[in-house]
Amino acid sequence: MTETRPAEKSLFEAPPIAEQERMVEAILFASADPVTVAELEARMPHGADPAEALVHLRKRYEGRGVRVVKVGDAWAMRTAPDLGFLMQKETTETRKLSRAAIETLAIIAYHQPATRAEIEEIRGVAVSRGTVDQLLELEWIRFGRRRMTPGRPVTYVVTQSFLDHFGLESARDLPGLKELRAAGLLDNRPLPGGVALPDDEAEEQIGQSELFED
Amino acid sequence: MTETRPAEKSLFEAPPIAEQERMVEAILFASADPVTVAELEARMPHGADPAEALVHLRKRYEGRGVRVVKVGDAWAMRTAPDLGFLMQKETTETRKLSRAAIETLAIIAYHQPATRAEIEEIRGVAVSRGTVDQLLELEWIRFGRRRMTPGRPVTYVVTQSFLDHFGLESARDLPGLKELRAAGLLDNRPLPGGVALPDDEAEEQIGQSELFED
Amino acid sequence: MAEPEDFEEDTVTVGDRLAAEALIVDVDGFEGPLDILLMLSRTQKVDLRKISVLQLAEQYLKFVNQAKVLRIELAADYLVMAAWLAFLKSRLLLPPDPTDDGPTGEELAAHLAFQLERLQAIREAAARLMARDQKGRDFFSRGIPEDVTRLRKVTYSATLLDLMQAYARIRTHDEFRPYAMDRHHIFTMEQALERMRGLIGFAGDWTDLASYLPDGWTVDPARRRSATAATFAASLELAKQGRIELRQSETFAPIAIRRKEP
Repeated sequence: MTETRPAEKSLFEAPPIAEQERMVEAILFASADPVTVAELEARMPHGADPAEALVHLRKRYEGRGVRVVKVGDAWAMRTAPDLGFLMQKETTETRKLSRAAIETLAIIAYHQPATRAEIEEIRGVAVSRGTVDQLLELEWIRFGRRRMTPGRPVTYVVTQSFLDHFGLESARDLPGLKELRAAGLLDNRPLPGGVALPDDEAEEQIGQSELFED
Repeated sequence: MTETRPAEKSLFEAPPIAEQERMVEAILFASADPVTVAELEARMPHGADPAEALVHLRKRYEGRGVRVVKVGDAWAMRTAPDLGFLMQKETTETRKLSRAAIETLAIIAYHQPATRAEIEEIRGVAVSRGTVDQLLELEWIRFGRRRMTPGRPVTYVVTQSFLDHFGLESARDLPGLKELRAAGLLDNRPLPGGVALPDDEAEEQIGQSELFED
Repeated sequence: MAEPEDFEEDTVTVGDRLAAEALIVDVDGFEGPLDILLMLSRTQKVDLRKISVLQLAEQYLKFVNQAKVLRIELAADYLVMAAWLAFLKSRLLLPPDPTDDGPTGEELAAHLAFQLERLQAIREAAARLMARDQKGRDFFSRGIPEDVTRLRKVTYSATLLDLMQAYARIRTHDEFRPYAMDRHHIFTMEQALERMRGLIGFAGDWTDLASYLPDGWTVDPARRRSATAATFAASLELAKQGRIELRQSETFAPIAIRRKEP
């Protein structure tokens, strides 16, 4: 029994203060909320002295781009207030795109160049002005060439920002229906007798219909 | 007019490198996701050289509880892996990946860009529904360029999130990649007497050498 | 498949049999024939590069045969592999046919060995990948991102999955449209009956049935076919009801109808 004592003791010996400082640093960095000294103590190895480690850590970050600050009776790391002007990007609020917008965007991506009438025909409902405006404003779509058909309607195509956002190299890399189905991204609903869609045939000449039939 | 010149000039003069280092530190610190050098440059004052600041910053954090790591062409701050044991509280329960999903991920990572047919050829079984879906949802893979072979199949490549998750600087740093290449195990070797696909082979070489370029 | 003498029990040790039975019981846990082959190849206890493919083929054929004896249903791909391995075995055992310019047994065997080695290698690579330090488990990102809240700018986000699912949703919806759209070119018997009931009152004399086709259904061949069939069926129905009489002078001649006086 007595022989194991020293080993046991060393097991519970506090790590060097520099190591404790690293630990506090990592915990404060990764925590979603400020952390109290008691909490630090509970998480760190037995015998550690987080209060002292905090003193060192706080000194180390003095004048840096990041500071160790006290929030109530807990501790946290925050970016230096004078650098707040750099943080604009962190304050953007992201919202999910509406279903109408995402469907419209999907149709443009798969059928580009697509006219408003084509979008409406595929979706089966009218496309509101706001939807297209929103996509234009997001710079995910832009105007393409006018269609050389009566009325010379405006067409829409997707932009480079769109490709960047969705991690695509080109809109042609989007998987077709068959591939979506094969990849299990689509319910395997049976096709009614494999009826060819007249739309698809028409697109053969202009758009990206090779995406659908191969 | 002439009096304002110096002020105007100082407006466009880059801040001292120590100050730039603070800025990079604050930006990386505040962001959970990796930040590219281009993004740093866009957010920092005109004339700043974030790449150089990063060299200094990276050195400063060597051996600390938090590290500056490279993820693809972006940078991030991450806690040191040896302190993971302190973070049970922060540990996120990751969905257990099936063996099929893990192998599919490995094939995409080591062979990228990889087509579904190639994955199936290597594993000897069909890629089941949901496997690719799950990897896409985790944002560990994305669509690459279509292969310029008959059928123009969709390809998959790994993403920055994948690199970030596994602490890789680039896909070249995948464990054992060099050995696999040297052993010829990443070659696309067709079945003898089977239909040779010369295009496919050419493409394969491009794909793999891409891994070693950037 | 190979001949029965390949599976004689006396060449099988007890250990082999137990292993094979364990394999068969577990067959659902395997991911296809290549997986089984890789597993079987381990019993040879040699470097995969030095594997005896002939022996492996025999092991596999034995496995398939035992599954048959135990009445275990094997998926088709297991049987396809068995057939291929039996072919490979014959190639390896028989002297090469000089007139055959196909691949030799050795080439095929080398390819199978390559496939096994490649699968084994990717599995090892996958294991090494998963053994790496992982984010959220071994190292961590910033716990409080988006720290400073001063400027608020709304951005809209959507993932690639959202996009593809939206598209799939619209298109699958679209695929069902032809059911409705097809009615466009179909003239039903009910429609024909209704139309003829209104018209036969005027058919005092013999009139060609073709003249009863509705407007707009006589030019397009598909539409004309549908309208003709429906009108003919309707005329039979009306004749059965005793309301009209039908007449055809010879085979394939035009059919004429006349109102039947009550």
